[in-house]
Amino acid sequence: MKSTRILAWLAIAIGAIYFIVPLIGTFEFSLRMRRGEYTFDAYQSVFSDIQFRTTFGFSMLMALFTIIFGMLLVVPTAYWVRLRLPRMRPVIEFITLLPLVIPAIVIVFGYLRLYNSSSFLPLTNSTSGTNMLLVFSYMTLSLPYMYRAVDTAMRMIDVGTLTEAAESLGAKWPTILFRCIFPNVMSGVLSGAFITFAIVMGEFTMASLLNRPAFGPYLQLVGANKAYEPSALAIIAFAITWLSMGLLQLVSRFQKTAPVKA
Amino acid sequence: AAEPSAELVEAAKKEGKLTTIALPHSWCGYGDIIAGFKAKYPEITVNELNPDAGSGDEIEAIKANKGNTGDQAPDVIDVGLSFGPSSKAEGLIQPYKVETWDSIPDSAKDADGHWYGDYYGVLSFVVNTDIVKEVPKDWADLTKADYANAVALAGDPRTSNQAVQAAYAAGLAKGETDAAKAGEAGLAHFAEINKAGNFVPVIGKSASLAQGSTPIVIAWDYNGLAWRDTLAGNPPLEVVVPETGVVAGVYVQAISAFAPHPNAAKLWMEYLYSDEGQLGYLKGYCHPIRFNDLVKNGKVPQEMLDKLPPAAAYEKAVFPTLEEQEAGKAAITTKWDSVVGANVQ
Amino acid sequence: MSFLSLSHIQKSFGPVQVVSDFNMEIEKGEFVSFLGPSGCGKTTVLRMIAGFETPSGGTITVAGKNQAGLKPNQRNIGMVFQAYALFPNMNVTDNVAFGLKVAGRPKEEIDARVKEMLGLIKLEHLADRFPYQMSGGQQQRVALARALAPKPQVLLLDEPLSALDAKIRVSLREEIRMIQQQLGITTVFVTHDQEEALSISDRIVVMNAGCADQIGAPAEIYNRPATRFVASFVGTLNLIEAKVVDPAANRIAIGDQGITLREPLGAVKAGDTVSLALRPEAGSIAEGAKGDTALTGEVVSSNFLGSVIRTRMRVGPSVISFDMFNNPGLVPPTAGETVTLRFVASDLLVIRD
Amino acid sequence: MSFLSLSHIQKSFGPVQVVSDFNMEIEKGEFVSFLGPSGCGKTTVLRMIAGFETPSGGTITVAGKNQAGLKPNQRNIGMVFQAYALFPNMNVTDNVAFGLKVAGRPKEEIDARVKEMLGLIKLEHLADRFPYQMSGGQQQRVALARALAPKPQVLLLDEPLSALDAKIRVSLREEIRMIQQQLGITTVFVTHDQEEALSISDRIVVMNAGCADQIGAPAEIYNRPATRFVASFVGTLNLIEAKVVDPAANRIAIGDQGITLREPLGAVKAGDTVSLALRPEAGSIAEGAKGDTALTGEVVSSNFLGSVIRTRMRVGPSVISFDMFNNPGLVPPTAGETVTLRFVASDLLVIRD
Amino acid sequence: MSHSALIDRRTVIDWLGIAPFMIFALLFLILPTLYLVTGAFLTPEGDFTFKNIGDLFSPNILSAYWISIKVSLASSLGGAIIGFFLAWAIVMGGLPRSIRSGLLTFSGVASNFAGVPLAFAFIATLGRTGLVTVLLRDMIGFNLYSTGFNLLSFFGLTITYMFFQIPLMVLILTPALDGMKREWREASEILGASTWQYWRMIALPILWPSLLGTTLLLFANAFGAIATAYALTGSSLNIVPILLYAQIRGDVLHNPNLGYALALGMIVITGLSNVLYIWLRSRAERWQK
Ligand SMILES: Nc1ncnc2c1ncn2[C@@H]1O[C@H](COP(=O)(O)OP(=O)(O)OP(=O)(O)O)[C@@H](O)[C@H]1O
Ligand SMILES: Nc1ncnc2c1ncn2[C@@H]1O[C@H](COP(=O)(O)OP(=O)(O)OP(=O)(O)O)[C@@H](O)[C@H]1O
Ligand SMILES: NCCCCNCCCN
Ligand SMILES: [Mg+2]
Ligand SMILES: [Mg+2]
Repeated sequence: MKSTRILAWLAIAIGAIYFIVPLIGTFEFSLRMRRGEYTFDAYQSVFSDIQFRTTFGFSMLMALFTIIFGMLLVVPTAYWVRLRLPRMRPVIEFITLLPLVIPAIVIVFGYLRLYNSSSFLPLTNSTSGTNMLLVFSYMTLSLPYMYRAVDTAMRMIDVGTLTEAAESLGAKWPTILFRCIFPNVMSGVLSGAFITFAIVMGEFTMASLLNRPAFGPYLQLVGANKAYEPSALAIIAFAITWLSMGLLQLVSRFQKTAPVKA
Repeated sequence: AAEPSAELVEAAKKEGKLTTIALPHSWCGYGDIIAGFKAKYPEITVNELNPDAGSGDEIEAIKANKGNTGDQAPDVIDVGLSFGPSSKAEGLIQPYKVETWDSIPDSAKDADGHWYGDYYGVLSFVVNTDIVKEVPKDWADLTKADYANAVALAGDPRTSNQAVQAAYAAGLAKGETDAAKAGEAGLAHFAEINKAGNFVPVIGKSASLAQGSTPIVIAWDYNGLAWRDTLAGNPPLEVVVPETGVVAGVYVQAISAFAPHPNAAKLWMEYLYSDEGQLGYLKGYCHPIRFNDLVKNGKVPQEMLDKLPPAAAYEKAVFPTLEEQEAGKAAITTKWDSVVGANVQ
Repeated sequence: MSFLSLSHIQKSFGPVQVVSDFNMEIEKGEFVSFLGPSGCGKTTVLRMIAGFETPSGGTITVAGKNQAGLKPNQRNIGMVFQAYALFPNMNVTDNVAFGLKVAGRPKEEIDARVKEMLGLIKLEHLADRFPYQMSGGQQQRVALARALAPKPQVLLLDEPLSALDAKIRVSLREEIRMIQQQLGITTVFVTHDQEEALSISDRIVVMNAGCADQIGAPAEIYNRPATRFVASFVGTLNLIEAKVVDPAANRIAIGDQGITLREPLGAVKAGDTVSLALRPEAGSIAEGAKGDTALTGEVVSSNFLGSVIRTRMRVGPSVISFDMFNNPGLVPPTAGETVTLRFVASDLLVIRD
Repeated sequence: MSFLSLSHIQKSFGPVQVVSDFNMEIEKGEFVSFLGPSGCGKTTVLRMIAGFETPSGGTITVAGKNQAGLKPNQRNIGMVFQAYALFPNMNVTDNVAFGLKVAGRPKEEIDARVKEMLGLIKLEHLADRFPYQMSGGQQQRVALARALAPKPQVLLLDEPLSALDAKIRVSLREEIRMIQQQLGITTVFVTHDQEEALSISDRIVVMNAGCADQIGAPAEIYNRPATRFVASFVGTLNLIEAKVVDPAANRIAIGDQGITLREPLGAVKAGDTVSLALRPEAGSIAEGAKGDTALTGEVVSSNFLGSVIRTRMRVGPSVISFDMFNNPGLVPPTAGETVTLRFVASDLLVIRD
Repeated sequence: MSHSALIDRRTVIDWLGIAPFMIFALLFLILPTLYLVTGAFLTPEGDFTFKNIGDLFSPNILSAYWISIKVSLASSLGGAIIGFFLAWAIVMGGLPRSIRSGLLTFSGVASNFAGVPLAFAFIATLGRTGLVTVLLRDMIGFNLYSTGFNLLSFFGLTITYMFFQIPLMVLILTPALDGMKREWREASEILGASTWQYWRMIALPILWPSLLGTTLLLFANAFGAIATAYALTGSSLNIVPILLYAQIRGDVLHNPNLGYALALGMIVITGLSNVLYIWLRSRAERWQK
């Protein structure tokens, strides 16, 4: 028992070193903007850049939409597949793997051809349409993680019996889905949301080719043209993302439910 | 110089928007040029697509946006020389001749006006003098033991024009005159740099210069100078044009065949090729294509010239023809992996 | 016409017929148990009543209304599951209120009803607990309250107690029965525990391989089993091999002990083998007893079961168990001893099938 | 010295003392049950014997060997878990063979032993099944075979039957007992089902809050419970309130019915209240019975439990249950009727503690 | 209502349930990608050809696939193994609860920390002038690079990829480990099994399907990763995504149709590995419902 715990601490320690040292390396460099001394100049420069705030805000908003719509798509699907169409699982799993290997640029070129201003669904005609397309693209990119996270959480509850219990009490499917299933796969929804959030905050190709003012392209631009700010930005983005996730988790904990395992 | 016609200005204003692509603000003074255009035509908004795109991206953006009049479709492009003729062949660009057409050297324009050069620069060594005390003067110096782990290109020779030209230049420095042979010789030279342990296969830019992982970056002189200004002495950079093998790279401007705002695009061209636009390039350390014409007419202020590397450096500059570029490129891209062998396992 | 009526119900899963021609009439307020071995189709019938499965044939009516085509959420039927199936994300109050909320009842009504229900199951003090914070027995009581809250016409319980400890099982079944009588709600209770079924039902349906073998009051089922299956499934039963000696005189022999039965033997001939049934509690030791209501044999073992001592005795080819109430002064027969068992003539049944 | 000995065993989890000064000597081949309510420490003691928990104090020896410091896999003990804990990735054969395989026995020996074990539990025909393909009872038999295969010195069973159906529970417990006797293996069996403990044990340890309240043979525990806790936990027990009338004469009154007890009342004075205990099976209806071995009262309810009919009767302030064997001719007393219960004087015990 | 009509209606409803997902996938994943599939069989002029597919079998491209597969395998196996240990530590290691939730949220962030910032972080740490390299050199006189270590290499790319592979593994595997029952371990122990035997004979076989599935996800994740590879190794490592982008986006090579053929090759390889996974899983899950 004792030796298990020592081994576990060891694993965590090694993991921590592996994960933290590169971040320290980045941080150290970000402090070197002024010659010969450590300063937070790079951070000041980042924070005073209006573009940083607007793009970060824009991407946060997009992430929020992506998480909401993604969950609305994925949770009912995973639920239905478990309940009624278990034989479709391998097919769905394969589909959700595709976004990992199909280059984002290929997908976005496809969008431009399919949904341009002269197509049957002219999404790029308006800003809001383009934003929608962007959200759809993010949903696509996050499918592999989202689906697995939710499906795993669903394995933990008896979906079939809960459904029947709710049905026998007179509930219709929206109630069943949103009041009885969703809250009980929160752990999966949450970890799917974490990953989605991180994906959206960093994504470059989609936003850039759809010409939306997102954080990914901004990061890229700063990375290509500045020396110290990119490191500061990386640290800031990392910290904010982690913080947001922490908040998300805290919020979900205040929600009075069984403890979520995440 | 001549002003654009009133009808064109009127038509462009009616379109109200111009979509550009791949124009980093720190590249060739584009930041100020765009600002100047906006100031002059406040009725036209400038929509800037991916400033960090490469020439290939620009071409693909045109193709992908056929039929799209949304904000994603570029009106004008600024691409490496070789992309001019190829896009014309593919029907991706449309002809237009600016008012100053005649003052553009014939060697740098398509006779029909589909594309024409806008600016050029020469390849240079951008050096972090904190780390490198003895600044290299020529291509041959790069194999010296002093420059262990120091030399980087500003791109992957398989994807970046800037990097291919670097190899080609190194070949010219060896005294080769035949383009294909120059390519091979350049490749051989980079193989030597690599064997000496000097080559760092990271893409060099201002951050890696500052951080020290690429103390010497081979890049267009105007980029080097812009980086020097941004870093402002932390660390200090020096931009050196090599003594031999000075290769000039010409970029060309063109209007998309599917431009949603063709008149705004034409107006943009007029602005770029006006004296004001051309001097904007020069402020960004680029040689505008009408440089000789401007100098001849005394339009270039002396303090602008003083900020450039010595004029002597440019006198030696070689402008590879398209055919020469093709020949050099073929040799370099196909054999880069095997000869330079940076595929460390 | 009865309140809940199942007529000619059939159900097949693919080629397999799981329920075949099931008929049953249940009166309003009645408590009916389905009793039968695992896999006999109890759950399937229940799920057809609830609307989770569609019958392959036959009609289900509730209060005269044909249920065909009605979805589970349109049937106004309460259900309690074996594994509780409480909503893990809701506390006790919210679980109980769920059915009322989805029906859009006003808040005051919901509050009052939930309070009433929690009073009924005596868990007012746990109103804010979440399922994972309660014992199995408490969870099952909440599940009961949840099912009852919307005042369903019919209450269905599918082995609600089988996940619980023996001790809690007994007290909860009594509680369920009490609440059911208090509310007068028509109830179908599925179990495979015969003592459970016997102790709380108005009537019992003994199921076997998709059919109702017998329907009747507990004592009827226990004392006059209609088939050999019912006899052996409900309670412990001694099956005794006997040889027919004289069919006309109802005379048989168990080993070498001749007995004249009360019941007619029916169409058998001398030399045939017949099976007789005798409950372990039907006999008692009586030295010297003789004749048609006594059997003598050698004790095989004597087993202490708490309130009862069960003795096994060999008579001819069969081993017969019989029970005696334990008392401290009692010396149970020991193995090898010869004892005589006396019983009432009518307790010895002839099993026909 | 005994085979398995627990002396002065203690166990605390943090500040909470869960087992305090537990002592027990178990002979070779004996079958001992730990019986007690949930949370009393049964599992904890068992896990200390197995080596999963380290005692906070005291000594455990097996065959004279102190077990301190031995890991579970060095103890040669077999264990059967409540939730079977079969390895889901192995079929029956592989599960049973596991202990032999990790011990590196030769293949032929393993094959032979597995075959023998499957014969013992009568599941030869399911040798290739995976756990999910078997019923609970079958799984538990495999778990038993798995535990027995490596011929452990001691067999530990932690509520092995509580997840099973009533019917299977009874047959499986008899099977376990038979196999245990056949192999002569020293066995500790944890349960909270008193009938289970009474029916299969050589001796029973009744545990209460971390201590052994009483250790003894089943009949001894049932008939002469050492404490009020043992009396009420083992079997059903009527607790009757009585008033002391004349302590010197052992005279008490239940309601208005005076009785002279056999047992001395001890240090009480007239007017005190005392508790008397009477088992439901100890009495029988006898109209007209009177005196010190009879009680008269009004019937509250009569409940059919199968072999037994349990009647509840009000006598003074208490309600007394008593059992009668069911038989078809019997007309159980109905509520409101007045009946008289006769019992043996020695069955009425005075509860002291 | 006839018997078969009932069945049919139910089947229709069953399929309707996943219709939104299928339509979404069709519109925003499959259809856009079809252009890629057809593009792989077209010349730049738009004529049908097998040349692009044929070109995939040139030594240069084959070696790119091979290196890609190797890097992906190495980083997915490395990520899987280390991620497994970390997940094990937080689930079964008896560590405080806060470590668990801390690592899990960190993993959420780190599993998508990629591209330029990640590459830069490693260069700033283990590059020739990186923090650790310099510290090792100055403090204990150890020259990391004289050992043959090179960050801009197969090995370097692998450890950099692991920065997002490990957290991904942790995130996905933790629930699977949560499902392991304590009794299985105790049953094996009391039957005489060592810890090693428990893991080899019971725990790993039970976890096998989850491990396999997650490793496949990691493989695909690495196989498609471009930004990090490009930012880290620039021109030095000839892997498929870089080559693909060079063909589609590059200033120099620029043959989008060959690029599409390269992407098609990646999809085929992923598809094959998925088939392999499904087959392995069905073997590993014989003991499941
Ligand atoms: N969806 C289904 N598909 C195929 N067969 C089924 C299905 N549901 C039940 N069965 C089969 O129908 C038979 C009856 O099942 P049912 O669940 O009604 O039995 P039960 O009497 O409730 O048993 P238990 O006491 O074990 O719960 C079983 O043989 C079962 O395997
Ligand atoms: N690891 C532990 N840490 C803290 N307390 C524990 C631990 N294990 C058991 N306990 C406590 O010790 C007491 C005895 O537990 P134990 O499991 O031995 O009871 P039991 O008699 O087996 O009960 P049951 O019949 O419910 O299985 C309980 O109050 C329990 O909460
Ligand atoms: N507009 C022509 C220059 C294109 C600039 N591309 C910069 C690419 C840097 N990776
Ligand atoms: Mg059932
Ligand atoms: Mg226990």
